[in-house]
Amino acid sequence: MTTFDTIHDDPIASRHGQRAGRRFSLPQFIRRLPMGLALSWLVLAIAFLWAVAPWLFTSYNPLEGVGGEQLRRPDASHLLGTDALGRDLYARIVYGAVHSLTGAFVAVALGLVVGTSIGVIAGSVRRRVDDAIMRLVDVLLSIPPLMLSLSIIILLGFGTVNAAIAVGVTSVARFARLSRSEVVRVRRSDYVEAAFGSGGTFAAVLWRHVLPNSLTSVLAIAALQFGSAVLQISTLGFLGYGAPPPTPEWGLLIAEGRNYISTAWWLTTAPGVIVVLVVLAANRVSQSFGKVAA
Amino acid sequence: MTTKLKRLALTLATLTASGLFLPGAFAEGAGDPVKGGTLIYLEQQAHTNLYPPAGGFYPNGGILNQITDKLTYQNPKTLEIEPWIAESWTVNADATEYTFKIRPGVTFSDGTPLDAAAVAKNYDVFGLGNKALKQPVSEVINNYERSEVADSQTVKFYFKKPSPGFLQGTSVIGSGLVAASTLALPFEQLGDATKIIGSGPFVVDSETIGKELNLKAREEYAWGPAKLDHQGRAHLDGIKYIITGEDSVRIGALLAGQADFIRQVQAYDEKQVEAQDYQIYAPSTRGVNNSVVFRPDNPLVADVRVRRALLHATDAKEIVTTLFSANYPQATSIIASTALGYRDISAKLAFDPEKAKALLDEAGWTVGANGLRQKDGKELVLTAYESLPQPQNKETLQLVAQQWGKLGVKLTVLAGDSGSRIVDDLDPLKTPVSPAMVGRADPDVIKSQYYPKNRDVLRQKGGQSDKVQSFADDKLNGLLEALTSEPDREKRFAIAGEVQDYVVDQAYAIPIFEEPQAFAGAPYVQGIAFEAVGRPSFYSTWLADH
Amino acid sequence: MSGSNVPHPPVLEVENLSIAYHDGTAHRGVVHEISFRIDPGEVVALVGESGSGKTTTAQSIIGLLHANGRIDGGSIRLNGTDISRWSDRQLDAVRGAKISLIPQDPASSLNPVKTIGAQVGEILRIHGVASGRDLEAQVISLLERVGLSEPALRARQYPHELSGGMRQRVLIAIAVALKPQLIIADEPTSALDVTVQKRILDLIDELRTEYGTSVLLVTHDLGVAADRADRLVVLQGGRVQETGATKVVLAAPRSAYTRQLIADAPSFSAVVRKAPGTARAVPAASDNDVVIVDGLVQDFVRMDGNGKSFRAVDDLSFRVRRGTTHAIVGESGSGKTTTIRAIVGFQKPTAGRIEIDGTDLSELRGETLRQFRRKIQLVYQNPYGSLDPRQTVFDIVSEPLLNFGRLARPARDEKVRAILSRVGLPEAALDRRPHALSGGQRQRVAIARALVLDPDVVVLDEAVSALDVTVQARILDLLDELQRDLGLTYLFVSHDLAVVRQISDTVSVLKDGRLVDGGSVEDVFERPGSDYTRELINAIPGQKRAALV
Amino acid sequence: MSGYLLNRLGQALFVLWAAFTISFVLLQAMPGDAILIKFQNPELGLNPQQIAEIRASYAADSAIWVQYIQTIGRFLTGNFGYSVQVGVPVSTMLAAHLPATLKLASLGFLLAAVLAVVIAFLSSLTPFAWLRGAIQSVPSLFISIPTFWLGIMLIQIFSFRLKLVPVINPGPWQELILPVITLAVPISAPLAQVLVRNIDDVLTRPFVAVARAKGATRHWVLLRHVAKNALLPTLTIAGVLFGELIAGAVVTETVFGLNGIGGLTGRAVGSQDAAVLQAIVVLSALAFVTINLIVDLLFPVLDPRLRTKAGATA
Repeated sequence: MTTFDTIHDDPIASRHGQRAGRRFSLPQFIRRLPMGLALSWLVLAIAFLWAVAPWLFTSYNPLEGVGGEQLRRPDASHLLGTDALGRDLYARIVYGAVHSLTGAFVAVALGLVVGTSIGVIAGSVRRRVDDAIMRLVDVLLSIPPLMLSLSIIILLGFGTVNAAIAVGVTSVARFARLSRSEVVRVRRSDYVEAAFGSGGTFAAVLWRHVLPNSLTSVLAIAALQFGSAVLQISTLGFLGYGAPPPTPEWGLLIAEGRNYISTAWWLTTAPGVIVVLVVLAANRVSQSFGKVAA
Repeated sequence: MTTKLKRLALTLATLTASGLFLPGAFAEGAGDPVKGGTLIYLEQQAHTNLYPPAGGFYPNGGILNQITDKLTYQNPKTLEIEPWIAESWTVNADATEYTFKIRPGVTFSDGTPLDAAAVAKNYDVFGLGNKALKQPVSEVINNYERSEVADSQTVKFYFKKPSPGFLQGTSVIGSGLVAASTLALPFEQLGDATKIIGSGPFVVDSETIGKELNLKAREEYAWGPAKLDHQGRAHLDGIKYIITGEDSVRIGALLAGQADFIRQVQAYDEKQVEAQDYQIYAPSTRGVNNSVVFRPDNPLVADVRVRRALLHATDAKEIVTTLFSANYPQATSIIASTALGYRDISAKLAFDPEKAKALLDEAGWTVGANGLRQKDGKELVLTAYESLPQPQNKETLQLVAQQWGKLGVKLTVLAGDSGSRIVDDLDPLKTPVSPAMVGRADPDVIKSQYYPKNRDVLRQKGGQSDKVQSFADDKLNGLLEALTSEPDREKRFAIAGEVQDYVVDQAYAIPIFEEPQAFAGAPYVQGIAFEAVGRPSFYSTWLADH
Repeated sequence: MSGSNVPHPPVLEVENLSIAYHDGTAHRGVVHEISFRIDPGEVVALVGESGSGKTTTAQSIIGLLHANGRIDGGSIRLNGTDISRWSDRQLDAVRGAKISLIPQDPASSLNPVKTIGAQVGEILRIHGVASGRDLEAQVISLLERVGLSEPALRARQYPHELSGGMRQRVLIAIAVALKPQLIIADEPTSALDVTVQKRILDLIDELRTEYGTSVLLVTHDLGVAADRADRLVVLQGGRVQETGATKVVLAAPRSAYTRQLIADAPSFSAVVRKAPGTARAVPAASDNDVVIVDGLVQDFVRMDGNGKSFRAVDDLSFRVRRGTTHAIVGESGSGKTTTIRAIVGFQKPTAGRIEIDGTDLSELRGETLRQFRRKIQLVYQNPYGSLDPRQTVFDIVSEPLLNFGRLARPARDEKVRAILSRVGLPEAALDRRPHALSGGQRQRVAIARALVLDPDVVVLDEAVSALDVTVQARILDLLDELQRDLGLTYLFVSHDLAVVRQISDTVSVLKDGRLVDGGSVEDVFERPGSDYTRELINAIPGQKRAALV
Repeated sequence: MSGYLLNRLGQALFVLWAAFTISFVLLQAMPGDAILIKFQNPELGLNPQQIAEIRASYAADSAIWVQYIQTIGRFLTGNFGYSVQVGVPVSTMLAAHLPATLKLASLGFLLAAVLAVVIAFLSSLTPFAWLRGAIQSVPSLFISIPTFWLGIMLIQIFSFRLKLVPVINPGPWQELILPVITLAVPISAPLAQVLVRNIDDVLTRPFVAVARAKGATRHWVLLRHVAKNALLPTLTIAGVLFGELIAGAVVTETVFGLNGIGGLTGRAVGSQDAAVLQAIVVLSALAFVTINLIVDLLFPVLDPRLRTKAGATA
């Protein structure tokens, strides 16, 4: 089609009507109730503060319990009760933030950097190399991700960072596929051709145009992946591959607290709710990012 | 805890401690045994291998104890050895020759007779192993030489050296008798329960590997231990073992009425079980106590003063009161107070942080800037892997770590995968500290635990690990050898006491508590019995109306 | 055909209609108190450029405003009844039966996964007019009526198996199925080739006459409106600028805006931008030819994997003299885009020779090809897609200079500013991003980017097609000016013969990859050498007006 | 077409081989091995020499490349070897564990699809913006809950507190109720999100306006025009979801004590049962390539645009 585009549509209708009308009814919802987004940011901000300055939030020692104080119900002195060793659960959650958040961050960063590099290379090079790389990505996808994670943990040894690496590896394929398709999409655009047409070298065009324009949606996915990484690390804890004690990593708290579910429900419920809140907040914020980018 | 509960728990503790778990002990007032019904038994882990000497692993033993009979029966109350498949026996003076008279008319479930030849065949395998079939030697049999079938009902065993523990050894789960067809299978095929042919009151009916095992009662069974009240076939029609790994699911299912009997009840769940009038069973394992042992080959713990300091820095009482219940008595020796040959050496185990500090100072370990003890530029940082089968071991080790931390000693607790754990556990440099326990109602158990050719918990040179540089304690090994070959009972017990003193004097081990096997059962489950080290026997069990 | 003094009440009467879009707290009025009416059997054209509110008005009449659009005031009376406040449920009975729609883009206006027959039959089924065999028969007769060959086969086919023109016929069949009183034709031919456009408009006229239906023709193209409408409603910025009988408005426009529109519409334009006497003669081969295309053949391997190739361009030759404008004209699929992509070096020709300013393209590879790009620059059709949305105008225009990196930063800045002011962009635009610019401004940026390297040849690929007429006229003025000042050579690709006639010196007419006509613009337009060229010229809309004036 | 199929088969074989090789290398690199884990057991009292002998008897002492060749050879003849840990042939184990997982995974996927469709359609049909926002937040909530935690909670609430479904000794279908819900919840979330996005996307397309202009109601348009167009692209994430399904199955089966491949995987990793793990990897890679192949072959059947090549002109 070489004739008219849809530019003759009324611009306001096309710019606002279509987007706000149906496609983004959720943000519309948030905009009408900006509390949702504000709350999400608040949750993330608190989690971040917990990670950098946990001592501001609690005076209890998260690692050392008090004999005789074990398995206390939540009350005024122990907001969320205590665990089997008499350690304050709230303090453990606060001090655990740094482990969980760095874990998730490392996992996402690994998937993002490695996966995106693979995807960008695949999307930029000639078809044959692209095919070969994408077959390898297929291979990565075809191995059950959990098995891959467990194998990597066994190889690297237990620990927050190693668990994060194990989780991150499983998202490499996903990031690779996404970034490749984005790169391919961007490469087909007129402005990339125009950049070549105005004498751009391959590297220059890749750096100036292809990368910045293809990474937007990759970054939106990265924010989503952040929440998912917290969950995956916690699943590893459940399967007995979590960080070594007494690390108060959130996933581990949920996983270990589950044994007390009928006697001390707060041990698994409190960290569970925290994780749900943080993941929800991360999702909500990532959606709002996606909107801005779109 | 309400006073009522406290009293109940106390009673239970006394019962456990005095080994009062007799068949029918809880049947009081419940009327006559009811025949029939299937017991639903929730097991934490799947069985791994049903080669009888592998019965020390609780899931294995819990099955083997129902489907196999033993030559002798150890009375859990008196710990005396009583007749079972063997009607009578004689032992020569230096315990190198044992002669057993076999009860006539006993058959395996495949119809083959359990006679002297069958018994001889079993013990030849247990005592010598079978390389071709990869069947290993049983740890309860020491110095075995050969068997001799005198006649169809008489079998005689010869030993290279005195083997006084052998008689008790014939009563343990690891000595369950199986048919020739089972012994002919290579070791790896013995994971299949349907291939295990025994003579016990139950036979394997069907199995879903890793999930479920169904036993059914053997109608013609008529050769239970002679001194039991209950004779003839089992009361139950069958037992359904269901593997349920989640602690919360096992306990929840029991209390919700979906299961009748469960193994591995954690101390923190005891209260809610009792609150609903369900029964906690915590038979003692009567063996080496739940302890923390050192690997002196590691230079950090090579100095006895360091080990002794850590022993005095460990507050076993705090651990027991924080994490456990009255069913878990604080240790007073390296073996349980209900074990044979026990000697109370609690005075040597006292919690004394001041003494600990002094010992460390004396050994040259001074507190550095970061609060950790150091010497010659090295910090006193130790590592231990948690042991999954031991109750709340991760929590126990964390408490130990807390206690040692107050002295400036760091204990890192690892929860590794099985591969790393096993590989690292063989290397004293990587795991200078390790949790340890083993159950068996004979002083031989101490040798099982410490002897380099057996479990070798201290990791001596020439033992299980080729990573050990130099450590070996000949005095300890000599004592252990004497312990297993001293035919005289009193002298044996004296040696056992000496070993206990020696191990604690050397501070090779820090005993913490006497480990029971904790089970829970619905109120209508009657007649639960346990063999001497806490594996359940469902032979006399019955289900009251409910 | 005029219905000005018919006693019947009007089919549609729009009075003081105001519509606004609400976006959260934002509120933007797009239609302000407009009024017009449509009498039975009448064609009324709603004419306006982007942002005029014409599509919004049309959507409001059929009750399909976007979710955030709201009628703030006024009335829409259908046969005297105000339907502007009706619920969806009430409107469902009106839509399709009394008012129907011919949409703008036939390519996306049919459900790709349903057969043609099902989609035509659907309207009959919804309104309970027919079912079963009867329905099938009606569908086939409808398809036949709109001029589709083999209607029974078409009914079983899926949209992608039909050409754009055929699909628009299917949509017309749907629109007329229930013989509605009013058909809203929203830019019904904008997405079609000129020859197809004419046939479709003829069909709508024919059916309208036959059924006595009124038509609201929404269009940006004054030529189309002039040819087809009884009355015009000229909209600008959501307000009615002028309304009246077509011939009156065209002959004597009252508003300045209408006058501007008429002046800028190429199809009406008597203006020939070329100064007389410049290269009007058929160019013979000369040393001054800056572009030489000789026997160009371009084959493509089909992507469906059977390995067969198809020939997009077949033995094409032409020459362009320095400083002139050469137009390449053709409809979609004629191979014009393929040709210019080979000329600018984006794809290697299968056969033939291309020479730009003495350089044979076939010898260029890698770095030599990159260096060659300074000689020839391409301006794309779509200024929305050809500018990186993340770059500022300054980045975009300075990038080619960076690529050849000879200039120091201050010199570069100066050059960028100079070229931007040359193309008529304000200084303030320098650090804006494309989305903050209007369509015309964007195309100016694209032109600036092309010119910043001082190329000899600029290839303009439908470079003004996507723009509003008034904007288009300004860009054409600019191009003309630049050519005169800088001595540029243009290769001008277009489907719009009216524009081509205005600005070109020479022309090549392509059909199915072959050259069917070529030579000077005058020759080709006055004495077309092929039937096809004649057909193209006849299809240029606005000729009725030419006859009128 | 046959050329295409051959090409795809070649790719599938490559993926299988590579997955096999990668897992082989990973398993070899792990500390310890199945034999050590099983036999370095204090209950067995084996000394290092005996363990070495056992290793020799499993032929696990030969050079790695020899083992690699041998294992590939065995796999090619359909012999998956023996599980060191359990002591039964791997093929027997797979046969015993596969049915439960197939049932769980297919029902879980089905329920997830139903949940996703319900969420997506409810959100586009609801007339209130706040309700739509709430419904569209459900998938976010679903993916924020750890699967194992959900399973344990479901058991506690529905089995132990409300006593609606037994988890111990349940009937053949009863035993699937809670696990299927547990598995379906996290799987339904991405499906629902993609579906909501697709529906919103399709709703903006001109043919929807055309259908509305015919007088079709919102429901009519949603069911007859939007549904199929929105569902089709959802198929493309089937391959990705497969991985999640397996991961979910491991956790679900572990929580509920189901006897499936997932639980088996968990245990086999724990005991480094190489033969079992290799077989599972090959099996799941096979399932992965098959699912993707089926999806690719199914597309032309479901989408007429891919069925026939470009048709008539003008």
